[in-house]
Amino acid sequence: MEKNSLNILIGGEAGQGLVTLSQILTRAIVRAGYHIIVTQSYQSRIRGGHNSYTLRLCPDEIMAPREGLDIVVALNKETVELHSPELKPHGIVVLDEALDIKNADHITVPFNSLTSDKFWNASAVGVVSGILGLDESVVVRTASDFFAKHAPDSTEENIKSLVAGRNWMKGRATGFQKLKQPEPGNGRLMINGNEAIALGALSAGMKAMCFYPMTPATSIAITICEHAEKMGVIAEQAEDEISAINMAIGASFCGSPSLVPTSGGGFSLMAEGLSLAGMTETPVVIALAQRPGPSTGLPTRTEQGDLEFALHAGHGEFPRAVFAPGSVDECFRLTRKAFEIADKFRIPTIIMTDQFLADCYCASDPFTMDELDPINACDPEVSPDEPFLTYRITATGVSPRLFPGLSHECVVAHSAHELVIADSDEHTEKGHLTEDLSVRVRMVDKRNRKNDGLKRHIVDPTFCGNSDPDLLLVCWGSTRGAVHEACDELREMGLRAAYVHLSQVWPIDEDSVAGILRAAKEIVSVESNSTAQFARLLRRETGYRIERNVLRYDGLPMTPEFIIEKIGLGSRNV
Amino acid sequence: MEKNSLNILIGGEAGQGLVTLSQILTRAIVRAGYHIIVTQSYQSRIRGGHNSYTLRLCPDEIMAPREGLDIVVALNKETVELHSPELKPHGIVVLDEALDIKNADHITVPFNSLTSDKFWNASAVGVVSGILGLDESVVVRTASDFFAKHAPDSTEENIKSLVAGRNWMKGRATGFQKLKQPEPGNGRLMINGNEAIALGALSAGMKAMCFYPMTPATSIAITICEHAEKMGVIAEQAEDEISAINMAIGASFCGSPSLVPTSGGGFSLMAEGLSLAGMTETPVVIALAQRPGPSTGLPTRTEQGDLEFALHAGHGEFPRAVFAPGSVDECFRLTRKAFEIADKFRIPTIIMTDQFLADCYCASDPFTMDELDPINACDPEVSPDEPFLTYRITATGVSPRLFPGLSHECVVAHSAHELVIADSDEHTEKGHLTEDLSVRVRMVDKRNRKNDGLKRHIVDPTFCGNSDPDLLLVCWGSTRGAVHEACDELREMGLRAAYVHLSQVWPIDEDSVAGILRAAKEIVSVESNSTAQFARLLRRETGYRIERNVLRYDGLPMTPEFIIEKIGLGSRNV
Amino acid sequence: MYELGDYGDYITAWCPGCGNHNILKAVKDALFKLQLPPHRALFVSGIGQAAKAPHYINANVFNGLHGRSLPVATGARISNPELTVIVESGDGCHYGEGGNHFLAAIRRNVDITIIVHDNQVYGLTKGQASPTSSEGFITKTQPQGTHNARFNPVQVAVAMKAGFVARGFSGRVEHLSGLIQQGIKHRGLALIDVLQPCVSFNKVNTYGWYNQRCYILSEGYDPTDRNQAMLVSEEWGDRIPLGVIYKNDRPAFEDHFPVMKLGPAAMRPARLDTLKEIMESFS
Amino acid sequence: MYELGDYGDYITAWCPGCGNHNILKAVKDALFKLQLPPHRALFVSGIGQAAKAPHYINANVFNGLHGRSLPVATGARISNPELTVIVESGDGCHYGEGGNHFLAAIRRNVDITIIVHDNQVYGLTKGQASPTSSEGFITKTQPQGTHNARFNPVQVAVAMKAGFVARGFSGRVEHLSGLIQQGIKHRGLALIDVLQPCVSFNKVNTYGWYNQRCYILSEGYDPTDRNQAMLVSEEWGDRIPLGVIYKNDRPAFEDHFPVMKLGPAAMRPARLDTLKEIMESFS
Ligand SMILES: Cc1ncc(C[n+]2csc(CCOP(=O)(O)OP(=O)(O)O)c2C)c(N)n1
Ligand SMILES: Cc1ncc(C[n+]2csc(CCOP(=O)(O)OP(=O)(O)O)c2C)c(N)n1
Ligand code: SF4
Ligand code: SF4
Ligand SMILES: [Mg+2]
Ligand SMILES: [Mg+2]
Repeated sequence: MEKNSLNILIGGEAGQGLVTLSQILTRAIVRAGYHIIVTQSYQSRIRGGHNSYTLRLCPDEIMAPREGLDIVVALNKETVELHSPELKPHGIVVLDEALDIKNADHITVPFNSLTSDKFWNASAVGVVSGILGLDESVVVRTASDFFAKHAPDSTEENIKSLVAGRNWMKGRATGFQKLKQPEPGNGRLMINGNEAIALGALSAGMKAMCFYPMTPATSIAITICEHAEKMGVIAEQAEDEISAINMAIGASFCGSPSLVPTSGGGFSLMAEGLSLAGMTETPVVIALAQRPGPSTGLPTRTEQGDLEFALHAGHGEFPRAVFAPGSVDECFRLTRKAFEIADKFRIPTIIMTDQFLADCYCASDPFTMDELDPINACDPEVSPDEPFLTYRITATGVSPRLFPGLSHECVVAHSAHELVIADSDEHTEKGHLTEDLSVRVRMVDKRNRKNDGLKRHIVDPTFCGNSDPDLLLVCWGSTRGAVHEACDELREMGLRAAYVHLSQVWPIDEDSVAGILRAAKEIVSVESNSTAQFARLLRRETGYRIERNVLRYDGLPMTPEFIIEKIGLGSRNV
Repeated sequence: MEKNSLNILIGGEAGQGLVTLSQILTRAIVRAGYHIIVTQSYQSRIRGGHNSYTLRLCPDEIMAPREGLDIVVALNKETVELHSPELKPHGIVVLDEALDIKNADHITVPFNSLTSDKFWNASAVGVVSGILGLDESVVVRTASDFFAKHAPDSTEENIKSLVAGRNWMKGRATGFQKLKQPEPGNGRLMINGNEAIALGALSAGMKAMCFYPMTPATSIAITICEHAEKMGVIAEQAEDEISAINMAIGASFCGSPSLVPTSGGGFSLMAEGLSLAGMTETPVVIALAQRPGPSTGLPTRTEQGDLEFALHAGHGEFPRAVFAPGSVDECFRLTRKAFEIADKFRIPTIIMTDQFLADCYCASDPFTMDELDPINACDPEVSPDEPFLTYRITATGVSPRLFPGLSHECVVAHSAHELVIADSDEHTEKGHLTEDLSVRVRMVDKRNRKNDGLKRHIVDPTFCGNSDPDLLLVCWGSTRGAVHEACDELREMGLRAAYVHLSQVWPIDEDSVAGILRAAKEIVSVESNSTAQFARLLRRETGYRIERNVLRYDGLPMTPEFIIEKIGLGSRNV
Repeated sequence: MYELGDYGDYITAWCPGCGNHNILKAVKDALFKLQLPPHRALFVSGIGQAAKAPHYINANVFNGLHGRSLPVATGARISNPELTVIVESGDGCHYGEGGNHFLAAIRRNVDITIIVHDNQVYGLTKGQASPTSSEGFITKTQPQGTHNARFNPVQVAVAMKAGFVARGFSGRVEHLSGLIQQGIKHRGLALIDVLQPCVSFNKVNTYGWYNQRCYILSEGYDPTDRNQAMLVSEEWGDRIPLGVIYKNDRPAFEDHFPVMKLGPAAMRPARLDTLKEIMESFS
Repeated sequence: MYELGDYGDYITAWCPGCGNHNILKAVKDALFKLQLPPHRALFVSGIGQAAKAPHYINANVFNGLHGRSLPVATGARISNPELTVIVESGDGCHYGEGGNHFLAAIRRNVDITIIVHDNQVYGLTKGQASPTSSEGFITKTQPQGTHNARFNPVQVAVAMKAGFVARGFSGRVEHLSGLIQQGIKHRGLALIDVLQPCVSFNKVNTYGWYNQRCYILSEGYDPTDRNQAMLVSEEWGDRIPLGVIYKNDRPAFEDHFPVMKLGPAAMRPARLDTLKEIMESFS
């Protein structure tokens, strides 16, 4: 059964101040101690078009967006028309009385008598917070903080308008069932997936971020740029994505852990650079925020259509690791892991997110951000008396590292006068290009050996539910929350259901995954794409053919309702 | 048992005239009616380094290069040192007496007394053709043709030097066992894989070829450029590979079937364009000539390391077809097929070759080159009265086609005044960008439906050998010849062996391939890469896990000997 | 005889007040004045706000990748020299992502007309600095101001001897229409950089800012004088010149290919007889 | 005190007589004259004959992708401002595949020295036309001669106000060494285009051809005069000027980042305390 939660949709045209309204309201809700899941729906334009912001809140933990609406805050007529049909029984619409929509169930607010046009938003925060019964002082404090930062000159009027809205709402009866009060949140963050990636990278010691703007990855760059100077980090907008990845590789070669955020089209342009990182054994982390493709596709919507491409991008053969966080918290943690693994194995790693998770705010406990292990500890087998070899052949395939011009702590015994030679051609241990074909074979084997080490560091799949289920849902990346909640409901309906989620999609541990699949009677893969790429991958890696899929590729986030409907319980005996 | 064939290696530094010698000798051998397989080994430099040209000849058909040498023609000392160990019993070395290598078995030719330095080569042709017992008039005619084209001013001296060499050789005893005379060849071509691709494209009606130079693909471009003007074809060197593919797409959109030859690094840069072709449904053919990677790798060597990348390159999901010719003849035929399929389904198609096949000359019967079917015949279901829609939704997923500004024969009923709109964003049937998510779903389904049609046009796998074999070799692309000959030998050794070769690697017909795999007791995949990409693909598509692989990744071509050795017959009972 | 309305009348996705509206008006006016049949025109664009423009015009359209409109346009010309090919995209498309194609197209001198909607910002991605942003321009990704020197496309094009180089301003529709007409008529590449206020993200280079500075080059100005053109193209500050800044009559790309005189590629059969002769040369 | 020999003495893979040999000599001479410690220098290159040069020098090396040396060099500077970063690659790398990075690097004014081995041909891939090939240059892929206008990198760099623009000739080693030394000492981007005969594939621009035409700019030439530099950079024909053609003292890229003053990134710990404050701003 669905948890006791509320869905609020705030809708209007781009440019109407939707962001301000949503941000303040959401933050106040988080500060009040609620859990939230936010989905944003916007178009590839700056003004006009229909945009919406949907906030699900709950006193208990929640993991996914839900369908159906309890409150619609309509900044324009279109919002009412589009979203009224989604209202649940007792759902209400909040709108300006001037919008001229006659319906007794609507709360028509005389905004113009409460405040002037410009502060309409703030008033709406007052009204909605009143409906929800949020503590007024929390709301006012949140709004004050917000305006102090973004519009210091008009803080006062804004707050006045907010209070006016709040007062107007006071005492007005709504058939509306308020949520129970949550436990206090204790400094929870209101943070979205991309911001969590940015913080994760900064906490991992990232020193260079090179990017070319592309929705939905840009907010990773924006978050880092905002704090770059005080963090002592260089954030550079490149002339194109090819430059971005090569710049990051150059930076990493000289000692800066580096991040490259991008989306599908930009990632395509980075395929050659990815292969370069593989060959030169230069760590680099790519954050790939997916959107529906192919090509330009739907720039502001969500999809998981780039899995197979990310796994195989770049010509030739080289090891890589690919992570796919299933929550905002995992965005933070796996970004750190991506840096750690990139450095530990001197390989490129990829974090796959998507527009849904990128823009999805949630209430998160503050992140733990201790220092990561010192990068690439010296190989104890290599005596410091031996000359430095960039591509020293070792049992693990990983060679000790040195940065040009620097004596690195790990190889401190090596004089800083050692030279570091890296080459995109096949090369000797020293790093010089070679056409010696026996060296070639040894170098291929060396690089491939890293896969053994990588396999020992795989993030365990999350398994949840009955251990020998009748129905096993498999998923990866951002759909985890929806699958989790769907699975809960299926079990409540009496089905022996479970799910497994992979937040690392490469490499995969065949045995453990096959073990999980083997125990299930029926398997359904849940993916936001049209060809069930993950199911194919699992077949390749485990031999199991997953016959049924729940595939969503209309650009909207996966929801528990979508999954349950597609699974079609009607047609089976539960 | 190995066929009665000879292996001649001609070795020296780049710039020593190796090409002239080899070309004349090979052509004369082909004109004499022999079959040949040539492998070229060169370094990524212009002068110096060790280069070699190995010519296997046989009166009967042969398919693969072989190890072991019968004749070494040494233009320098290094060649003698490097290749003498590969000599078979009775093998001989031909070299200049000045090379100062004392060995009674060598044929030391006093070139300087036969001719001057400049014509050394021609003399060597005379000597070797004498050893082989080639008809002198054929050799002289071949050389005359060659020099008339490439060095008309010195034809006479060259021919004199050739004859001098020939005369010197006359009557000299060698322990050497000559081959039996072949049947006359009847106008066979001496042609390599890349030239065959070029001719295939021209015969398919290609009108635009856009490229950026990259070994080993450049010779496709060179062959087309040489003939472009008289063929009425535009061949344009682009500023980079991104431009090359986009130019080809623009050309194709306006009515020119287009080819883009490249190698791995360039192909990486084309991933975004590939996705664009998928989304805009613009046919384009890419010839991907592989070399060892990752990154720059070994530019002049061979590998099959880009299979998985080619199958998944480009963000988002869209149909494609990927061909992998197994012989020079297939290079021609499958290039035509690649154009046909690209146009029929309005998709990008890829021809995968590699340095070995690209540079491999063989004696080929002249190609049949009738006109292909007219491109993209009108969909009979669409009434010409209906307005033209670039992305009309049809049962097959393929929409009728029109070129901007032209009334196309297929849709002749449509006025030439119809407009053609193409978009890289998700779009309406008309071609305009849309954010209507239900249209999105219909467009994804439309594009995906092409896969059904594609599956009905798959090139059948080649199966050869015992129908329920104890050992089944699986292979794809250029290794076919080596696998074929290895398989013949295994059967001669008494093993119930067979092989299956896929010259189309995407899409794959699961049932027919699975059927073949099922019938085998043991399966070994033979690939020129280090991770058995094809075996992985087969597991994904059929569920069969191929446990054993013969993998070669030292940059050299696959040979029957290599396969047989790696299969390790020693350890089993035959 | 085509009416102005034949060139289309669509609702756009642009912000009210955006300079793009006027550029669109000027383009349609130019097509109308030239009486160019819509089906003979092909508009090619990349991705960005500017790149949506072709969707609002009745003509053939190829709306491709960010930064890659010029190669597509070149390919189109290769295929059908009877098409009038017009490229419309933003400053980010042409001078950022597509910079290499910009250089190459000028060198090729392909017979296309390039209309750059130059708002000195990345509009569609919400306001990052573009190559033409002034130094110090502050954005969310350049909070300390961009430190790259402003790219001056007009001057680089003059330095590279582009066939036709002009600057227009979306505030001067009629003048701009005139430039576009000349550009289309010019045989070879025509670059028209159009100053375009972005009311949402560029609070520096506004209508007022441009109006104060822009002036139209005098009648007597000789655009074939390259040295003078170098000086004029340098002007950017208190005064910004509009008009045809430079032109020459280098042969166009198309002039080098005899086959292009024979019309659209799609109408020419493959020359299989010639090919058979070529094949025989391999024997 | 470093000896000339400390900068390396390797067998190269270049053709005998190739202009690259002398460029290598000039580079080593410049390093020696500057007494640059080998481990403080990083050579970045792309792919091509020229791009092999760093393998023949004792220094740190990153030999990356064709056309992509400039972004790598920029990234290297971001990480360690104490390194002297020198980029060596061919005309194809810099002006062909890498054209967009060439424009961007000039705009950024990164403190690197770019030595372009300009042989006006794609050497390693066996002789196709490059952007600097003269119009009409005949090759196997341009059998009718290239129809693209010759790219004049020096003039484009001057037009874009690159910090330091010079032309050298591999036939004048000592002069070239001087240019390289000045380039390295210049704070900001230094472009040194070096005329380099390719004896295997360029039968037009030979030693003789260059010797006949090249002259060294007179002592009195003032490279800070941009208008004059535009004219001089135009010269290409009977007379080809060598020397520092243009320079200015725009701030370098590095000057915009306070953190770069603190030394190599690898030596700076992550500022976790600051980050914790940032995180708190999300609550
Ligand atoms: C390869 C790639 N990188 C990035 C993007 C994201 N993107 C879309 S439009 C744009 C910038 C547009 O700027 P401009 O060309 O100046 O057009 P404007 O929106 O200002 O008119 C970017 C970076 C993309 N679509 N493709
Ligand atoms: C992406 C990519 N495209 C093409 C190539 C092939 N390639 C190698 S070197 C080269 C041209 C080199 O020309 P230039 O930079 O002038 O160097 P040169 O050999 O003349 O010194 C090309 C096209 C490549 N390595 N990578
Ligand atoms: S964001 Fe700027 S460029 Fe885009 S439509 Fe709005 S005003 Fe125009
Ligand atoms: S091919 Fe030309 S550039 Fe390359 S090494 Fe030889 S002479 Fe020099
Ligand atoms: Mg712009
Ligand atoms: Mg060159």
